[in-house]
Amino acid sequence: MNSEQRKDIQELVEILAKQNLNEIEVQRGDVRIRIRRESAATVSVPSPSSTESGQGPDAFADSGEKDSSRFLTVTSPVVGTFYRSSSPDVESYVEEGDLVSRGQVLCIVEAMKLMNEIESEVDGRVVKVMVENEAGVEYGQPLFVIDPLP
Amino acid sequence: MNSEQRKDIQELVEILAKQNLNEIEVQRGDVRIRIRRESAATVSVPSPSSTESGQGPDAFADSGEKDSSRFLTVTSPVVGTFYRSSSPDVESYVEEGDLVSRGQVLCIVEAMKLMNEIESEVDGRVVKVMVENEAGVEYGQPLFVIDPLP
Amino acid sequence: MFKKILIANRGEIALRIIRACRELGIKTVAVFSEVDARSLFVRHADEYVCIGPADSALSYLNIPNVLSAAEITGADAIHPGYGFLAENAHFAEVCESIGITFIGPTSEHLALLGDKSKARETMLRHGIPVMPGSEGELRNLDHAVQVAGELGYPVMVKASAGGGGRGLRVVSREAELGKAILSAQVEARTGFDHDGVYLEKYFPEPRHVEIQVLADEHGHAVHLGERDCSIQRRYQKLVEESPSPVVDDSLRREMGNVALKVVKAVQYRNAGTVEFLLDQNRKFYVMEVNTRIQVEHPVTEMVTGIDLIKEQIRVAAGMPLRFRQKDIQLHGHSIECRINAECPETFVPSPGVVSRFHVPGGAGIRVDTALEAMDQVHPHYDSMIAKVIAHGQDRADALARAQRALDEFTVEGIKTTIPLQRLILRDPDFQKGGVSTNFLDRLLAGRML
Amino acid sequence: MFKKILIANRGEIALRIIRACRELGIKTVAVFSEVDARSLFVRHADEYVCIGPADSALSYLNIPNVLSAAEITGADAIHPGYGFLAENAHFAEVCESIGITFIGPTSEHLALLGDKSKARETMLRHGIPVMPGSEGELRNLDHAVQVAGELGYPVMVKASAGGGGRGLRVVSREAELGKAILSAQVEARTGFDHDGVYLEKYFPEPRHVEIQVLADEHGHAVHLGERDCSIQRRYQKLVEESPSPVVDDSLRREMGNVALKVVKAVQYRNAGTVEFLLDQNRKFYVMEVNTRIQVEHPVTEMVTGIDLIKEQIRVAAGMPLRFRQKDIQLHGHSIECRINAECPETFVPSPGVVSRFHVPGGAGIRVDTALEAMDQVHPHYDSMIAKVIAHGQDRADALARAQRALDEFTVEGIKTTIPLQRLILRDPDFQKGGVSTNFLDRLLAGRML
Repeated sequence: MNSEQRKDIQELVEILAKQNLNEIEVQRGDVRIRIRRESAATVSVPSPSSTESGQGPDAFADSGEKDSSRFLTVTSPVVGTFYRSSSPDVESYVEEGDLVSRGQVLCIVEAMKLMNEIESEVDGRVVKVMVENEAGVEYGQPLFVIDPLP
Repeated sequence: MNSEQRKDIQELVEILAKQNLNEIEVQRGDVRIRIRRESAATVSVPSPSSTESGQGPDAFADSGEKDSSRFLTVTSPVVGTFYRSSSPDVESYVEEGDLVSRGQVLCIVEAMKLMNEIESEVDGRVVKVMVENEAGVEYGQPLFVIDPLP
Repeated sequence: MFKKILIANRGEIALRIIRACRELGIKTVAVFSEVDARSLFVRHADEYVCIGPADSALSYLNIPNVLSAAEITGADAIHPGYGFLAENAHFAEVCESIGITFIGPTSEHLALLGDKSKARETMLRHGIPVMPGSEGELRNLDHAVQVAGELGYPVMVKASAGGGGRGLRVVSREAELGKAILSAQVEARTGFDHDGVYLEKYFPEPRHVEIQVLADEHGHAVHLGERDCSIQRRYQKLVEESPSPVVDDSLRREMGNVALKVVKAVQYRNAGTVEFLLDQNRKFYVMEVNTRIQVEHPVTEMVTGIDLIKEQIRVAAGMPLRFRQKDIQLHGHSIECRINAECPETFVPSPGVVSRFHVPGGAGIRVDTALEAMDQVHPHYDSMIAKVIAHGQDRADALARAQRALDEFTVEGIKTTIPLQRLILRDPDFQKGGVSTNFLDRLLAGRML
Repeated sequence: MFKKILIANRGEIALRIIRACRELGIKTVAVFSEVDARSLFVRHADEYVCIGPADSALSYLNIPNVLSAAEITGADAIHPGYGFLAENAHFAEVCESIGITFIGPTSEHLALLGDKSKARETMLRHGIPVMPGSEGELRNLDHAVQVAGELGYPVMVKASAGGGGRGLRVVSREAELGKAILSAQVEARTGFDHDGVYLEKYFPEPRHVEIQVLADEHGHAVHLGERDCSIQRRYQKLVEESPSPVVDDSLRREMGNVALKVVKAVQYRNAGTVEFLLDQNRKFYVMEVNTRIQVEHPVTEMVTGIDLIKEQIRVAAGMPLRFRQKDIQLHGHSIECRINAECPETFVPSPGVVSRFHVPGGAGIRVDTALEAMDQVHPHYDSMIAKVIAHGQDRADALARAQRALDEFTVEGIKTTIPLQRLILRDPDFQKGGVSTNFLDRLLAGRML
């Protein structure tokens, strides 16, 4: 969904709420948007509008979910600094394409001098490393995409 | 969504509200808009909220249009006081059920001591008198419903 | 006190007046055109009467319909706001004749002060400094040379019927005077069908500074300090502030005294504004007297703590002013930014449906608007949709708050002048405070929004 | 001055602090829980970091995550707002130890003043009038009889571990004392598993009046007048005003001096509030000292013109106060109404989607809120969604404006306490100004909304 469509939906939701409608459907070419609610109380979809400051709170909410059902996203359980290796002069714990086993350390997230080792919860293959080494990560931020072994 | 479509939606919402409909769908080329609401009672086309003073801007918007296409509504061209007769001790110009002819005086709207005679624009039958004698009327307020002769 | 006031206006000023009435416990009647039926100002009134179609000549300027609306609702006073019927002496006169109080000065005041040359004569007679210039139109070149010599060059040749800069010439030497008069006459004859011209002293970097006055029927009058309205585009004010960054206590006292002299000269009453041109040498001249509440009145309210609309109503009801000059103190600094529904680059009006409307709030911010999300901005009326008014401990503080508020203000669906206002507030010369009425034209000439 | 401040809070106070930072030219970092990702306070910050799930124990109270967020964004100070970590001495201590400025008093102040009995001892030692009562828990009946005799009847038996009215008995004669202590002990043991009780003097019609203080690190301190917070329901304030309708200049000076004595006694710094019980004979006693900015701080800002959040930030950055006691003047009157997302009759929280949200505006009205239309009110957090703050020339004027603003305030989709606030503001006893903390309970007992 691109930002234009998101804006359209936001607008339609506002119209729906304000005019007390139950359904709006708009079709233009091959894009069709339909919004429906049962009763006034149940509307939601407040998408974050204004932020011009780049990477918004939702930026990574979408990103890991390309065709989600199969892949597993490893997210950060804490706020801190992301390290791909235990110290600058050694190799990364994992690279894209590596096979990992359940319990294997994928990275470290350092928070207040505390080194939190993040382990894989499954056996699988690292499809993507989502964060640059030494970048700050927030709670729930996707760190790795893993393709679990069947 | 461009401003034209936004305007279209706004207009459709107004029609929906005004005509007390539940659904409208419009298709032109590859643009299709559909709006829907469950019940007529909850339409919010800003009915004059706070006001407890009764007769609001929308109050008479609905009233004359029961099965509108056939009937003709005579509205007030000025703001003033509605009189059904030329003076308190004479008969009303017209009663419900009367046949009137084009140019016949239906009532007087007095504004700033000026007596504005309101005439029928058609030959027809007075179906309904919409306003009490001596009531204040605003611009555009329906005064009579006339059933024109074929 | 009045029982019910009809507001003969629309938009933010109508809502402003309705709010003041509510706070005073007075009932309100809104009058509205067909396209305004759903506006906030209508919904917040106790009663409302449709007075005509969108075209304001047939609705908001329709005197019989406005007065009939007062009659059928039993209103005992009419507040005209600004614009529309606010300075219409005939309207005020009819109100007076049918026993409805016009909240403003008398019809005589409107007639006298609305006639520029009569007003000028009156002020001259009372020793009030008016704009230096010829008395009436120029009779011939000799007359022009004599007057210009008295005024001192540079002078301005102005067409009596002119406006918006047309029929206007600046002359810096006697030798150029004859040619300038001829060409101004040609332009005036073509544009306005009347070739009378007059002379006025030319000020290269003028400031527009005005003094707010309040007067009752009992002979009391006060001034409430000044507003600096030097940020203008084609005589339309965009940013106003109080106090002025170039007016100190002694100049304020001097200008205030002149303003009160004007009040006394014509026995003015209710709220009014004496507009001055202030030159670079701190000399000032009365340009005109505005006989109504002004768009920019909130900045005065913010620094004085006095509600000007409520005082207008009290004075119109015959009550004496509740304060004297010594009670009036200015606290802090206030700035108002007018937000217009216009393209900020071309100034072309931008009517339409406002799909999103989120106004700023918090400490030191007041927003006067009658708009809400999903409302329509109509092409029939003035394009001003909101006023953002900031108050702070000093000018820098007020400016910072105004900037913060403009950054928070979200309007979608139509274009607004918010980006231009941001540009003005961030301009270093404006921030220093030393700008003249030429500022905005220069900024616009060089800007990149 | 700080370059970047992290705001360890959410909702209206987070937005309040972000606005102050913007106006001071300081960058901001918002931290937020997953359900707050789309809130206004997050969108208005320069940077934002998710610190946990909805449960505040795992997010807004999660000290490692809050501090890590400061570390990865390079914030040099943290503003805790009110609630959450604002009075957590451990949090302040960790901030100090890692070189991040905690915007508030020192961790020692938080520890000392957060411990009621230690704070009481300190104040007694400095001759500050505290609530009359037993020193510590009662040892036996003889002890109780002796203390009660000294205090004078009626007295209150209070459970040390009690709260919200439980474990509390009013005793008007010595003969009833033993029985009351026993029954309070039983209730306390059942409810709180600790049966220690103490005695306090009983005041039948107390008022809650508090003094705002500001102190810098350079030994300067001022008080900013009082706030009257007598309109409470179960110790939760609902309406606050400044000045108090029952405090005159001389009482204000007396209470202010006591508040400054508290500041001096503990060498307090930053913003703080000394809460007093004021009895019917104009005698007052310190109840406690609040070591943070308070919800009701805006009424003080409105009457003093001083931005308390900005002053907190300046003082925390080591700057000296820019004013002395003589510079502090109260102008007009201000009233704050807290709007909670609660049923106004049962006080049951009412979370949900706010389908319509139109805040009041215009002259004399300030609204502090971080909510906008289509936002969700979450059940996980405090139910306060907005504060309506009115300012006027006098109390009647401020009340009229507050009433008008409440009438304009439109919230749909959830229930709010707006109808209750309207009821309070229209109550004749409240309007007269002479009510105690019992007022609201009596009003609720007899009301029909």
